[in-house]
Amino acid sequence: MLLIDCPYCGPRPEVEFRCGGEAHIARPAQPADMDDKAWAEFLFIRSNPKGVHAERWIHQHGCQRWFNALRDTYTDAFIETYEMGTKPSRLPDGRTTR
Amino acid sequence: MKQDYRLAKGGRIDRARPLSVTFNGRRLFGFAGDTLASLLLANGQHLVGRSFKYHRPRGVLSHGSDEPNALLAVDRGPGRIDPNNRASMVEARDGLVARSQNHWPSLDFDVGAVNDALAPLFPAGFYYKTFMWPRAFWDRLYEPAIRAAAGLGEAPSSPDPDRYAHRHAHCDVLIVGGGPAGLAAALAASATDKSVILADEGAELGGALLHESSATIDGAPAAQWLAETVKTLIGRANLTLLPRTTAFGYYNHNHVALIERLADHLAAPPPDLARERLWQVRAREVVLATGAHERPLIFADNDRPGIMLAESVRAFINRYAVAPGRRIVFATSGASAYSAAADAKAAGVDVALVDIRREEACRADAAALRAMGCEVLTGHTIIGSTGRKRVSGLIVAPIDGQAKVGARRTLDCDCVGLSGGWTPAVHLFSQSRGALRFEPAIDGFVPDRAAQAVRSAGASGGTYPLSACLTEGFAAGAAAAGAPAARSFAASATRVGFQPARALPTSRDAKRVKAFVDFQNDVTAKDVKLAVNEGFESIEHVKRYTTTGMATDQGKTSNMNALALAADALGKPIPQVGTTTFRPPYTPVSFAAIVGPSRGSLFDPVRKTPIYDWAAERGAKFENVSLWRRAWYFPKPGEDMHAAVARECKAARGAVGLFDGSTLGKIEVVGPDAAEFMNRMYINSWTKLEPGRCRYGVMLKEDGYILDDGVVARLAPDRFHVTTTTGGAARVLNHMEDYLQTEWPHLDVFLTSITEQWAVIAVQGPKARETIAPLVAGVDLSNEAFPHMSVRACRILGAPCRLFRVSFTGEVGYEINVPSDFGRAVWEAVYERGQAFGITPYGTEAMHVLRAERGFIIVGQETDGTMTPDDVGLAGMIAKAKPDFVGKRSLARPDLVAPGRKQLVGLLTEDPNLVLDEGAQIVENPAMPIPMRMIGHVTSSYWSANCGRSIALAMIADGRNLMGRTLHATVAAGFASVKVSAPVFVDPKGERVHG
Amino acid sequence: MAELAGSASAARRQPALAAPPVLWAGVAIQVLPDEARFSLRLPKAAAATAAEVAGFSLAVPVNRYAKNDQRWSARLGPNEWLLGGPEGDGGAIAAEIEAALAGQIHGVTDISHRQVAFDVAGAEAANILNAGCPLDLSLVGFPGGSATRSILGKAEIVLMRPASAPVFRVECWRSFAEYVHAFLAEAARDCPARE
Amino acid sequence: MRRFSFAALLAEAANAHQGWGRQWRNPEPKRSYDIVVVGAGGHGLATAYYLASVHGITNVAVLEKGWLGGGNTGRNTTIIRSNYLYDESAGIYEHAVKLWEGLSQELNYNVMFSQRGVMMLAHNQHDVQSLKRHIYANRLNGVDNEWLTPEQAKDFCPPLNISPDLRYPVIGAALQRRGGVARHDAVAWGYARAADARGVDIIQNCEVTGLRRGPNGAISGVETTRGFIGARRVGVVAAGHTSVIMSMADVRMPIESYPLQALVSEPVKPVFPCVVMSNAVHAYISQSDKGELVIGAGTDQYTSYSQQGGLHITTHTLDAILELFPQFSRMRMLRNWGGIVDVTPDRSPIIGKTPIEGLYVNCGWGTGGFKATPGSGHVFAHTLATGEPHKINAPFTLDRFYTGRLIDEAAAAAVAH
Ligand SMILES: Cc1cc2nc3c(=O)[nH]c(=O)nc-3n(C[C@H](O)[C@H](O)[C@H](O)COP(=O)(O)OP(=O)(O)OC[C@H]3O[C@@H](n4cnc5c(N)ncnc54)[C@H](O)[C@@H]3O)c2cc1C
Ligand SMILES: NC(=O)c1ccc[n+]([C@@H]2O[C@H](COP(=O)([O-])OP(=O)(O)OC[C@H]3O[C@@H](n4cnc5c(N)ncnc54)[C@H](O)[C@@H]3O)[C@@H](O)[C@H]2O)c1
Ligand SMILES: Cc1cc2nc3c(=O)[nH]c(=O)nc-3n(C[C@H](O)[C@H](O)[C@H](O)COP(=O)(O)O)c2cc1C
Ligand SMILES: [Zn+2]
Repeated sequence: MLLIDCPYCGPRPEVEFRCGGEAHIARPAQPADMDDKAWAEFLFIRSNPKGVHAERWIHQHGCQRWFNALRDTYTDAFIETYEMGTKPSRLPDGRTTR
Repeated sequence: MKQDYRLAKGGRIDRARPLSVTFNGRRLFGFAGDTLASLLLANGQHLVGRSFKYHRPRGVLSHGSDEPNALLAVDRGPGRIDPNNRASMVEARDGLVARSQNHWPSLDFDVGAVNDALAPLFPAGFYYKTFMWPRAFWDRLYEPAIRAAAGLGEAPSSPDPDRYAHRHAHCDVLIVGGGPAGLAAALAASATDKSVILADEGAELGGALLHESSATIDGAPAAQWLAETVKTLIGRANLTLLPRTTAFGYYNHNHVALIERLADHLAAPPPDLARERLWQVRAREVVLATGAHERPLIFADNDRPGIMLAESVRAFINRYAVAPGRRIVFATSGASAYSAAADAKAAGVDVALVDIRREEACRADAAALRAMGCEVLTGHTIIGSTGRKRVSGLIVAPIDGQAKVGARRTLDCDCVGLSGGWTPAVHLFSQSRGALRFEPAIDGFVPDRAAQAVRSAGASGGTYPLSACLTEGFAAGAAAAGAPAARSFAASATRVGFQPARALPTSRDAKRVKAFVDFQNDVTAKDVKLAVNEGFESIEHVKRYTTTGMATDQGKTSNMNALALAADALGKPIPQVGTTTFRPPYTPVSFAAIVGPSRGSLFDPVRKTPIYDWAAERGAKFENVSLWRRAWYFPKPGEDMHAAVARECKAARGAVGLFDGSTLGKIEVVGPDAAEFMNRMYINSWTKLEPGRCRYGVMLKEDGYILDDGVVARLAPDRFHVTTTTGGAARVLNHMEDYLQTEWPHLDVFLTSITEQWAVIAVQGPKARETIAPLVAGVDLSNEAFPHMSVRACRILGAPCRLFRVSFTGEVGYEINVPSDFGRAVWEAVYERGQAFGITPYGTEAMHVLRAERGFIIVGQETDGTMTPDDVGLAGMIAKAKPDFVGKRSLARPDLVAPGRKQLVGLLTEDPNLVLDEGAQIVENPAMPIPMRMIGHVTSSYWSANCGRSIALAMIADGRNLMGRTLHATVAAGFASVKVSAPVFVDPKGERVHG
Repeated sequence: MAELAGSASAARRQPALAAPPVLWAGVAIQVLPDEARFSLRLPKAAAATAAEVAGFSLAVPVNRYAKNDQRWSARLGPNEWLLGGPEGDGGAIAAEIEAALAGQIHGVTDISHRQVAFDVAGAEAANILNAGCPLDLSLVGFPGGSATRSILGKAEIVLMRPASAPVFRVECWRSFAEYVHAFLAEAARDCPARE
Repeated sequence: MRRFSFAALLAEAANAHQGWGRQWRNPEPKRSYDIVVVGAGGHGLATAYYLASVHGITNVAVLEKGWLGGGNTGRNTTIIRSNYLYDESAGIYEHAVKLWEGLSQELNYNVMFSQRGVMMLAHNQHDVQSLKRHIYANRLNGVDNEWLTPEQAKDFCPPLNISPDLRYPVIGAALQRRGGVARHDAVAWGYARAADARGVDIIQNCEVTGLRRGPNGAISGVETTRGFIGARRVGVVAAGHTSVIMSMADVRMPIESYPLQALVSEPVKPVFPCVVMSNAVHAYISQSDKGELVIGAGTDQYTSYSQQGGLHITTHTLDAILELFPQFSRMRMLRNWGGIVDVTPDRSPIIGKTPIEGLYVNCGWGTGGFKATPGSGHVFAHTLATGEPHKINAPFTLDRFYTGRLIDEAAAAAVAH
């Protein structure tokens, strides 16, 4: 069971959290303007890297706040957690956050 | 009371507390402090079981949790029988009943032993090569036979009366293992102000010191040091000592699972005592001091009862005061067995020792043992053993420098102690995903790079001298507690060092003898070789092909031997071969302990509404809907479900029905941007909805499919009372929070679940208004003042309520939202009032029928996660003017606008009395060959008492264009004709609801 | 009939759970009497500077609890407080909060009937809770004045420890009360001195 | 290839089993192949086998970063069934079951396919509706599946607890009698041996680290830890690692990789005659030929390539098992492990072309692809050999995520093992 450092509550056990998948996939401001391909990519395409991954978590059974995390999907070690709307202090390997 | 092999003195057993156990119906005696293994040996019972495949007689191999052979069923009374207990880990207690396993008809005479004779037919993986013809024989003959032969003990068959506890714990330092290294670590760590937990799987702390009779520590005998140390530790308030507790799993982020055995060792456990307790420890730092496992030597027939590990012989003698034989031959490739031999000799046993190594490598130890009067043969190999149900001799022969085997000689004995070296117990370290490194000096893998906050000490790190174990343990404990400190311990010298031994040189045909590697799974050296010959080169392949290391001991004593043999066969160095993966649990853990309290009535919460008891008192039948238990129907005496539901449905349309809608999800959406937020979440528009009015809303997932629906009331410009389906309550709130916090954090809106704040009492039917009118204060209930789809605050019985004029039946309807604690009182008052009109409580089944009669969908029944609003006929609700809402863009995806999508329709069976199965498939032409083209399926289907016939809703491809067409629905056997209709069966114009 | 309908005393609260206290040597578990409770929410910026409202301290860090006289507050998140007060004060509390926050963006929702509270007290209390709650409940990990949402077995709870004494207050949604109570009662069987 | 048979076994018994040759070679990679298959799991090996046996294409290499069969093929709970809802799914899974029925004979390797029946339990009205929908759809698709009352379910599986007092009583079940289990390792080994015998090179310890494209953009081969290997066509069959490999060619996938756990109990004498699955309480269980209860758990909630998950997932699985089978409470867990499953948004696989000429993918089997192994390999071989999908895999395009033509078995049933 992971130990997750909620930016508001500090380190807490994983069972208090829900994972929301890849982070920094902003909902397009004008969905209507997007073609089918771009929209499908927004809906379904995910980086799914083996290595550093930016992902969303909510402290569901805690402060109920969403936040972001960088986690290494191979070691499962968290590198950083940071508030929604902010950027990590360093970016995942070679990838820019969108 | 006679115990033939019990030594007259010594040991840690309590001779003042004699006890007896029953083994295979025979009463045997022992003392408190015995294990089942030591007790059986004290009584001369070496044969304790039959092996898995060849049914060979087997005895005790070890004194610890690495035991592969001595697996017994233990019977602790009704419901308390379990198989596969390691005799070495079962503490003896008075009245204990144990049985051997895997034999028929008896342990002594086992028919299955023919397998041993047929063994040439059963090499590793033989079953992959045969049993293929004739094909049909596999199911009927071969497989049943294979299955019957497999398996060890019998699974328990009755419910388990014991309770199992759980405990989450946190500590600064978790120490696993209470041998010298672990105890020293605890001394250091607990001397700080840090919180420390020490767990050891043994009944007593001390590890190897429990059978160390000759060593001294800081001048005192080891046993005395142990007693004093344990006393010191018990006095430390920041230290929790957990004996009988195995750390079995090392998970992410220093989450370590321990299993504590609380009751099995007690003759009469207190009734409330849990049998076992699962600890889940989150430790800042972990110190692993789990010791090392001794390896057996590999030679022909090395598995006879009486052949055991050398250190175990020592433990049986020193700790349990049991001489496992009258004449013991030790066979070793290393130094530690000399200590065992010396102790055995000192205990009065006749001892000889055979060392694989040449005299030069062991001269001093050999000399010392000879000086005690023991025969010591060096430079010898073991050719085999004699005896069947108990070893009677060890066949040895000299080997010269060229590994040439000389003349055989048989050393008579009734017990053999084997020592093929040691393997550090790196299981937990490896589970923590730490990297291992092969250390040639000890011919074993040792911890290398740690992946978590963990360190190893003592034998588990490959350090064997006692003084070093202590010193290292202390340093590890201190460092883990963040207070680096050193202390050196002056212990007497330990005999260490061994020469790696693989399959021993033999003058027999190695291809034809059975030299066991994995005792429990009957894997022999030649099986490993065969696997490699057949191209199974990865050690993981070798493991799976031969099943070595896959038995209940997970190869603790055998994996290193197996992989060394494989490396030899491959001609590769060991590090290149690597280990197999270490996985939890370290030793098997009962399902119940893992589950803990979540059994029976605590398996899942049962959510009940404030009206539940009222319904139960009236004999309602209930159904599970997510975690809720909802009233399903209210049978009157003599009524079946059909009759009850028909009556309830008629009452709701003919007079007035009363329904508990409390489980509906409810969310209060508050804030200046509430309407804007609602606009974005729902397909509808909310801007123009006036306070005091309600609207039915539909919500999509971003992929365009329906997520949920429900009536939403606007209480004030900045306040909405949203309802959701029962099952969707949490999902919808989560969905809303997600968008609110992550996409639109600038919107000032706050969401609060109020599902349980309000009980919901639905009063439906032509007499609904008259029923509630006398109870409602502060609201003009007239149609004009309070039309359909309105909401008002009011008081009922003094309780502040939110009164909704809504209907899920198509009749005049009200839903009283009353603060939950007043729910039952208001319900009873309404029921009371309604008596005059024949008020009838109805359950979820009638609710389903009533809404289906009006063609209202249920999310999750008409929809399945692939339906759009248009599919279910709700396209008209989509606010055309809104540029965006969640899911809108997806509705324009090619396939969501393509023709031929399934659409909601009604179905009327040709035979009005036939009620279709929900889930029935629809075809156009039942005469088509299989596979048939299915064009839809029935989503809802009921007997409608109000219509006097059956009705159904269905999703059918292009259904709205098929009105009036005859189609065919599957029934239990064949098809039934159905006619497509509009999905409304009662009040097609929807007038009744307006009253 | 209108009198009946409007009269304040016509119905009495019927609590979600009526269970006798569970008493063991190391722990006592009791259902607490009804109280008024509110969920208070403020926008992020306002939350950061909020001080006191209607006698409730808001100026506590996340996951802290404060009590003034009869009214207590637990800050469950950066902009969320659980407020509690005497059962009869519900109306007054709501009005006072609305008055105090008039003109300010806020959200107040009455959840008095949503919650059920238990008292878990005694030397073994933390251990009993730890049967199903994965938090560090030692005085270091969860000192007096702590409050947080968490879980107990399969139920969500709010856990508070008003002071350093081993007295915890557990709140849950009403339909989970039977489960939470049964879970705690089962866990409490671990109390008798062992062996 | 030395034929396996009882007679051969007898002969070898006399010969101390010295005469068995290798089951597959350990060849050095050639400079190039007609077709390179990435991933020597069951699907990849089956693909190679059918390329050789059906299409006569033998200049094929299967590249495996570890040991063959060491991915999900070697760590799954081996449930085989074909009673899926949608026509497309029923098509491919039933195709597989038909192949399973003759697989041991075809491969001359006993894969121990045991048609002991797969029973799915209904615990609430919604389950009943959903299972009946499956049963009816299956019937019209020629897939066997039948409805059982609780008593019939108990007859079929005597250990089942059908007491009405359960938290979620069993109110019925759907049974596919032709469903069952097989010996997972043997499937990989059998295909490997048969493919190898037909000339396919299976190259282990050879990790693909890059996808190389020619000047025209088409695939020209793969970079590996053992050097460049040329190929006109590359089929990626790498399950949990699909995204990693596809990203080497900048193809982004609708896939997330999750840990999925399973466990076995200590072996016991036969007590459990079939496979039981329950979506509502989230449990599935069978007993292996060796005697262990084989129990599948759920996925962890986060993506991971660690092949391990949290204890709470196991806990949740076992509490469901004990709810249905309380008598197993004192049984012990012997080993608990994890795999990496590649999950698509609609829980259906992707089998076919990619935007890159010559690059094909077979993935997204998620938590339930073992059962499809023969069928998947068979149709993917067709696709690789002809450049066009077989009609059975034609619907399973990558494109469907762009058009919305999903095959949503996830919506149809919560779990798809
Ligand atoms: C615990 C668990 C239980 C399951 N239970 C069932 C079940 O009961 N029934 C069922 O039908 N399915 C089940 N499944 C799913 C099933 O196991 C998989 O869908 C199926 O085995 C996938 O087979 P595969 O051949 O595609 O993948 P794999 O067997 O995973 O093979 C992929 C191979 O690709 C290799 N590879 C990856 N990257 C590279 C690279 N860069 N270079 C070279 N090689 C590479 C991997 O090492 C691996 O060997 C379960 C899965 C798990 C984990
Ligand atoms: N002479 C030799 O070659 C040789 C070799 C190995 C060990 N030894 C001796 O053995 C001793 C080693 O001391 P040590 O402290 O490292 O080990 P130890 O064997 O004395 O103690 C290890 C302890 O860990 C416990 N344990 C193991 N795994 C556990 C788990 N998963 N959970 C809970 N408890 C677990 C065991 O019950 C045991 O009590 C020394 O006395 C050393 O001299 C000697
Ligand atoms: C159907 C099945 C049955 C298994 N039975 C056993 C078993 O009896 N003993 C054992 O140790 N492992 C058993 N395993 C687990 C394997 O040892 C191993 O854990 C699994 O293949 C995953 O590999 P890994 O743990 O090496 O990563 C079994 C695995 C499967 C898929
Ligand atoms: Zn938090």
